[in-house]
Amino acid sequence: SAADGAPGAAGGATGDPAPTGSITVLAAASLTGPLDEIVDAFEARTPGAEVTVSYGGSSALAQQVVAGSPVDAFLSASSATMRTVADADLVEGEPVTFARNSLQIAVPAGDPGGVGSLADLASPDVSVALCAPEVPCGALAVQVLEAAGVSVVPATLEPDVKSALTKVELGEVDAALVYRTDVVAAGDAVQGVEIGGDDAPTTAYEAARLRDSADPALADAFVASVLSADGRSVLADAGFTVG
Amino acid sequence: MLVLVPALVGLALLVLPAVALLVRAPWSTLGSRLASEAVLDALRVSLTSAVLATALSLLLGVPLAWLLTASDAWPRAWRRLLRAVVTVPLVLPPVVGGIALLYLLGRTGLLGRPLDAVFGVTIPFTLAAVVIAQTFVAMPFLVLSVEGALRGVDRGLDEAAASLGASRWYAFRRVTLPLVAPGVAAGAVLCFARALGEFGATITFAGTFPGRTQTLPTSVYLAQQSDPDSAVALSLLLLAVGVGVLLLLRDRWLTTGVR
Amino acid sequence: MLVLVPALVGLALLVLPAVALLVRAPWSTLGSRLASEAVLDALRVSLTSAVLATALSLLLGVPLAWLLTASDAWPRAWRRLLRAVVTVPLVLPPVVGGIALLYLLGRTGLLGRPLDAVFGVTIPFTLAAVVIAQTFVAMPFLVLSVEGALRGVDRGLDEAAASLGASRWYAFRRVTLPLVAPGVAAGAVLCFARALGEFGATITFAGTFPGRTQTLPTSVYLAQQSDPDSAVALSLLLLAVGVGVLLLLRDRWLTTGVR
Amino acid sequence: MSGGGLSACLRLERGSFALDLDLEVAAGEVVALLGPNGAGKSTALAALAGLLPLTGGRVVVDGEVLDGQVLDGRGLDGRVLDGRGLDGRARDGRALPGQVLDGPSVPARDRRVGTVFQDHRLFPHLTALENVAFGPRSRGVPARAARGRALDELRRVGLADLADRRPGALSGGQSQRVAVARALAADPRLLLLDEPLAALDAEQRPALRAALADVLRDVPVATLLVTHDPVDAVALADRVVVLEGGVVVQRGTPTAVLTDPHTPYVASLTGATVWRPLEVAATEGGARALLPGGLAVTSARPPADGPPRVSVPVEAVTLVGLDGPPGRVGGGGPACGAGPAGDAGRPDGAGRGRSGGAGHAGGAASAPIPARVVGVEQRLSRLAVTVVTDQGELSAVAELPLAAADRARLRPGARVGLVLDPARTTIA
Amino acid sequence: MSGGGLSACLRLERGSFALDLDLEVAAGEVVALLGPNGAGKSTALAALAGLLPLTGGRVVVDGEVLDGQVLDGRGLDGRVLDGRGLDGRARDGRALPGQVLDGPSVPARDRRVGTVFQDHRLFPHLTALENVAFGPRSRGVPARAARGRALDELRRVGLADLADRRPGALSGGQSQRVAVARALAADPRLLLLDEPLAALDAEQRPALRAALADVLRDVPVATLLVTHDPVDAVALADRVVVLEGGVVVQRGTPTAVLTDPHTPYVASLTGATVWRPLEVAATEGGARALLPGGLAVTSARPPADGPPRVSVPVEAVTLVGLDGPPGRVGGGGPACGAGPAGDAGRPDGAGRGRSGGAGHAGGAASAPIPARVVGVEQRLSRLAVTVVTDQGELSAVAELPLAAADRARLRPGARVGLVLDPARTTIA
Ligand SMILES: Nc1ncnc2c1ncn2[C@@H]1O[C@H](COP(=O)(O)OP(=O)(O)OP(=O)(O)O)[C@@H](O)[C@H]1O
Ligand SMILES: Nc1ncnc2c1ncn2[C@@H]1O[C@H](COP(=O)(O)OP(=O)(O)OP(=O)(O)O)[C@@H](O)[C@H]1O
Ligand SMILES: [Mg+2]
Ligand SMILES: [Mg+2]
Repeated sequence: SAADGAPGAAGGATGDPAPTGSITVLAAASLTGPLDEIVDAFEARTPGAEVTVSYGGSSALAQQVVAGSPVDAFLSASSATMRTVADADLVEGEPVTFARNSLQIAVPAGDPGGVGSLADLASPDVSVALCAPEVPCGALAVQVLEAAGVSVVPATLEPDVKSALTKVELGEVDAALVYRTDVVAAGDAVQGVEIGGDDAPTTAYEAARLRDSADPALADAFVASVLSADGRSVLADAGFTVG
Repeated sequence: MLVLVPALVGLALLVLPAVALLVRAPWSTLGSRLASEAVLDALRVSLTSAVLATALSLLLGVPLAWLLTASDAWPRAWRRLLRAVVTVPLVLPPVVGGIALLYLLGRTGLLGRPLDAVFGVTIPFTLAAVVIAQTFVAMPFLVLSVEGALRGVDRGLDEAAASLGASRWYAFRRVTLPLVAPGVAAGAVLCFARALGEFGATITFAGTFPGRTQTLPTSVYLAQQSDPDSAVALSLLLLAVGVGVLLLLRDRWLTTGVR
Repeated sequence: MLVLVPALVGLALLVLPAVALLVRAPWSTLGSRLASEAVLDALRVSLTSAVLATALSLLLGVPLAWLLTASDAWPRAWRRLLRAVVTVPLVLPPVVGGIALLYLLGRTGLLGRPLDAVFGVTIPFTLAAVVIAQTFVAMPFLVLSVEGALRGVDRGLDEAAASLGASRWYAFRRVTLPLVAPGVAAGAVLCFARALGEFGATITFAGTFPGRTQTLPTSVYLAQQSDPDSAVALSLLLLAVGVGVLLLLRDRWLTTGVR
Repeated sequence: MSGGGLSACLRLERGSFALDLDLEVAAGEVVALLGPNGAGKSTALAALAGLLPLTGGRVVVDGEVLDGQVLDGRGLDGRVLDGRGLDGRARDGRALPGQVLDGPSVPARDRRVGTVFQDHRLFPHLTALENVAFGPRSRGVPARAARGRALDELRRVGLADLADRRPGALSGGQSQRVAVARALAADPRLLLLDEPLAALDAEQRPALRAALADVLRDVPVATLLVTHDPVDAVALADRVVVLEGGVVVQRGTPTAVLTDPHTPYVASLTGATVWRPLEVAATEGGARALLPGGLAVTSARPPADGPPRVSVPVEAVTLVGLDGPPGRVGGGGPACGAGPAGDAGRPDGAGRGRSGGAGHAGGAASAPIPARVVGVEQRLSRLAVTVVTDQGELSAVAELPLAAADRARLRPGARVGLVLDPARTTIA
Repeated sequence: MSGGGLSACLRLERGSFALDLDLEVAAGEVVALLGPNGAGKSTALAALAGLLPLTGGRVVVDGEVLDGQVLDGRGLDGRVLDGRGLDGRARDGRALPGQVLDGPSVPARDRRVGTVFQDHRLFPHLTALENVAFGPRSRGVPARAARGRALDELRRVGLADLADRRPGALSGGQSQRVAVARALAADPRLLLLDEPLAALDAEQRPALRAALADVLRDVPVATLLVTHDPVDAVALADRVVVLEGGVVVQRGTPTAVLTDPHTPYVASLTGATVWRPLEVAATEGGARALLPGGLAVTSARPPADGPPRVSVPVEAVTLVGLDGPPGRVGGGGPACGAGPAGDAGRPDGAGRGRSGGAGHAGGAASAPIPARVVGVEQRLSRLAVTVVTDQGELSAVAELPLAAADRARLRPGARVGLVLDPARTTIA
């Protein structure tokens, strides 16, 4: 479109304005690391294909889709946000769950608070960061704590899981309930403590191809590659529960 | 009259988004959405922290602006650096500003560690953290406004005050400051407005504890995740408070000072 | 000299967080982290969009500032409203600003729907959207700076120009504008700095498409999700660019205009 | 008057102040508008320049109505105006006699009325040349031609070699001349000068006054000059209009106005004295006036025209001693030389309440009027002595040379006799 | 001089300009610093006020060294200073003679030097009373006492009833008086006035000058007054120091300086003429000077002290006709009355190149010197005629009454003879 003229011209180094072979994907920010890998592999496998991923918070991305973002596929971190898009009748077919994420206790390297289990979080000597209950990781934390019968007075509520993790990394708190994947991504600065219990609540990551896709075939191929065995193995390495 | 075209386009650009927000607002449920304890808490925290941040900015920013004008006598490179440095919080995305504040004042931060070790004081996750974050982000507005106003003051009046035996501080307090009152008021309003709308640095440095550190903008952000209509309702509340303060103060500040 | 204490505390509050950022920066890997294609893309998008947003702000904001000074002759309530309205984007948290822009210019927005239907133009998620989001957030700084400068201009010179037969527009262009050049430059620098650091409205209204709408601040945000050290590195780059521009322009603007 | 020049009846109100001023200035003529603070001089200029609206009257320049009301094609005073620019109805004669029509109010920028402001108001960012070229450029003259014209005007005021200077690098006098050149380059049909010399050092004034006089002499434009300074009026103006409290109190050539002041204000400009008589009577070959306190003075000239007044120029005043040994103290004209002045016939010693007096060349000098000194001020090489009469508490000023005066006798409170020269005293 | 008052040697450089000014002002004395633009007057005041650093010399007020270098307890000129406030070493005598010590440079705020600025610089947000109370408050006087003191000072300048007005609501004259009161309320040991009347209307000046004179008369403080206007100097000052190009060219009482100008600048203040002679010789009972162009003039007085000069006050100048029929045109003192002036002995008609001349009361008037009129300006009721001699192109000014002069003869270019009165001409 006319408004795209400037960036198209300026972006000549990375993309070529071939009418097909180029798709745009909106993806939850927590997928950043593994999805970049999947995209690289997909592009290597599919000559001429060009995948641009725009990461962000799931709900913000959903709003963008509803507001008309020219997108081919959407990878959401929760079924609720995918629902917003589906309700707007923008999804082709049914969204597919391609991965799950569960919570872990993240503690700073060396575990200064001596946190060994979920129950330890109830101790008044342990400062805990939780996500605010309005956001998915917070809602999940509420479920987990309720299921375990542990009542925690958090030192802080955080707007998203990364903020909570940052507080652990910097040692501001002794522990936080975050996603497993975040603990994996954070590397050595953070240790994970398993919550235990196989029936612990999880969140579902859903993928969907969008109805207005300019290149439905390529978009479908990309979604398929996320669901493929190779895709799942990358996601599993990053800490996601797949299968 | 051709000038009117860009002026009105500019005005439209600034106003129409807010109008769109109004149009989309869930008017029928607005009352019930806003009449909750949580919203009142957030409003209270927002107003308290913005007022405190403005006060702190006045306390620290007015002397700093004065230092900036006094820096005219310094070597040029120093002067330029000082000015640029004051503007740093403008360039830094607020979230990064929040991280920087954690690096500085967090429990393991540059100053935070000794503070914690010696006094047992931890700043993050408190109202103080909200105020500091807002001050960090909003104070440059005040400083730049006041500096501009200070530059406009007749130096001759300073000389006159000195010839009457006034110390620099007495002259500043009794002559310069009253004369720049409109500029200070303007800066304070900008600073307050910016503090009221502050989100990124606050949420990073202070978290979003309801009733303690959760401000209206963080409420908006959280509501967006779960209930977009509530987010719009809260945004409208924020807008109403902000515009109300601007309307209230604007006129005062325009008539403060001489005559 | 007692004034120095708050001035220096204020300075410390503005500078030390950046210092803490510098201290914590991953210096050993800084080069490799910043020397990637993606970072260069983000830098390019950031600079392009901030320059365009500044230019757009000048184009629309200077006439708007003029309108604000001209509004002195209007009824008081109108005048106050106009001023408050111009300051609205300051109070609105940027994310809400982004949502408001979507409501206005999105595919289903107030203006976006007819734009899409009639011209097939969709603005969101393009560089244009980045520029608009940054302009929305940054223009008020320019408008307020320029308005202040305009108020400082001797009205007598306008009368003199009129007595020589100059139209209002000719007088504005040839007399007023050159005289407020320093104020305009100051406003443009503030506006540029704010546009460069803009995050919330941009990410909401324009998304984060690498090479198209992903700016440095959005890169910082994304890097934070996967690689906090890279986020710090990117923040430093942003800081360097911002301070560099401030250093460069500051001196020019202070020496522009009459002597 | 229609055709070239200005014809204006200015009526307007500003708070409690009302201006009522009729003015005619022919093309090429310079009229000085003189008056005390708050008289309405600046108000009048602003109205003429189109910066203040009239509440009545009109402004006509070169036959074009710039402002105000017109009755049936005539001015409010009934004179027929050249119709150019008039409201159509008035020209068609369709308006009923007696009907007041709103005339056009031409905005300042279209009036072609040039103003030289008291503070010059040069554009600080433009060179002298660019300042002067501003008017032509505003009217669409191409850059090259405008610069040529500007250079001509700068040459006329003798500043062609400073064309490239910014106003900041010009002295007060130079910037004033640039302001004149700038106003003239815009081809005004009426030139207004608001106290053009007031901002200058006393020392610079004479030279700049002379330079301005040279320029104005050659300008074929109606020029109105506002000034506080009678010296400006004398040096620059063909005629003087004196405004006090919004109304005209005196008109005439500068010399006529200054040598026969009608009001105390005008008198103060030359240090002369004007008294308001209670009663005026013609005598043979002269006049006689009764003043407050029963004081009577005579003039060797018949009663003059104009408002009732006793006007006593400085030269008409002599002081004689009353306190010490009788003798002359000093005084105005006749005594001011060092040569053998004609003092023989002067009355010596005291004499109260008498009017008329001993013979004197050119008229009978009055008997000394008892008075006391209330102030002495040096005016360059002369002394100005202010005295107050015992009767009626009238104050008068005498001037005498520094060297010729017995200064000890002139300390405030000293008693003196005031002798008036009837030959120089005007009674009206 | 030590003790009360000011004793200063100001040496400083500003770019290519160098100031070298020695000043003594006793307590209670008013000294006027007179000089043309750029002479260094404001620079001197700034140095005294502590706003500009000296490069040499010193400032001593009431015996305290405020600034500058002191040698071994003496001033640079070798005079012994009162040691108060001196550098300790100097008082101890430990410094070697000839060693220059850096004296203290007291900052402006601690000098107790009051300044009345030309533009008054009243604090616009404070009332007149608060302005005047500012100085006492600055020095820690309690609010109540400071207000009392301020009211006293306002009373002294006659403005007690305007105590509550803001500066914006004061007229120029009133605000000037408030500025004086404000300076005095700070108990200065030295009062500096920078052109206190320059910003006022010509009309307001006399009254304000008189009011200021009243105030200054009673102030027991050394006062230095910068002015362009000789009238100010005469009315306000006990002594005058004339500065030109940074150096003193003349000192003396106002009358002495103005009646015997040493330089053309000083002469121009009274409209008089000063010529630089090539050669001066004493004659019996008089003096004779040779001027450029071979022109010779005589004086009835012996050569005076001071720099070589021929100074010709306005009263000494008479003009006679050369072109038309022989006859007197007009002139200075002796001819200025209307009485039977002693014109009989005056030379009539033309005569070129002759020196000396016919007899005249009080001395032998010169023969008319051929000259031409180059400018005529009216000064109130008089005409100032500027002429240039044929020989040597010397210019001179004659003054004559408006009525007495044949104005047609005085158009620029008219040929006249210039007659000088040796009795009034000073040769030195
Ligand atoms: N803006 C105003 N509003 C109301 N009255 C005004 C205003 N400006 C001037 N006046 C009044 O109008 C009268 C005439 O003022 P004006 O400035 O014309 O006098 P002026 O003759 O120019 O005096 P000056 O010699 O002091 O310049 C004064 O009495 C003044 O009080
Ligand atoms: N800031 C400056 N830098 C360099 N030279 C200066 C400065 N200010 C003044 N001068 C020079 O110092 C000299 C004396 O200036 P000063 O202002 O003292 O003169 P003045 O006697 O007060 O003149 P005026 O009557 O015009 O006020 C002038 O030659 C001027 O060029
Ligand atoms: Mg006026
Ligand atoms: Mg000066």
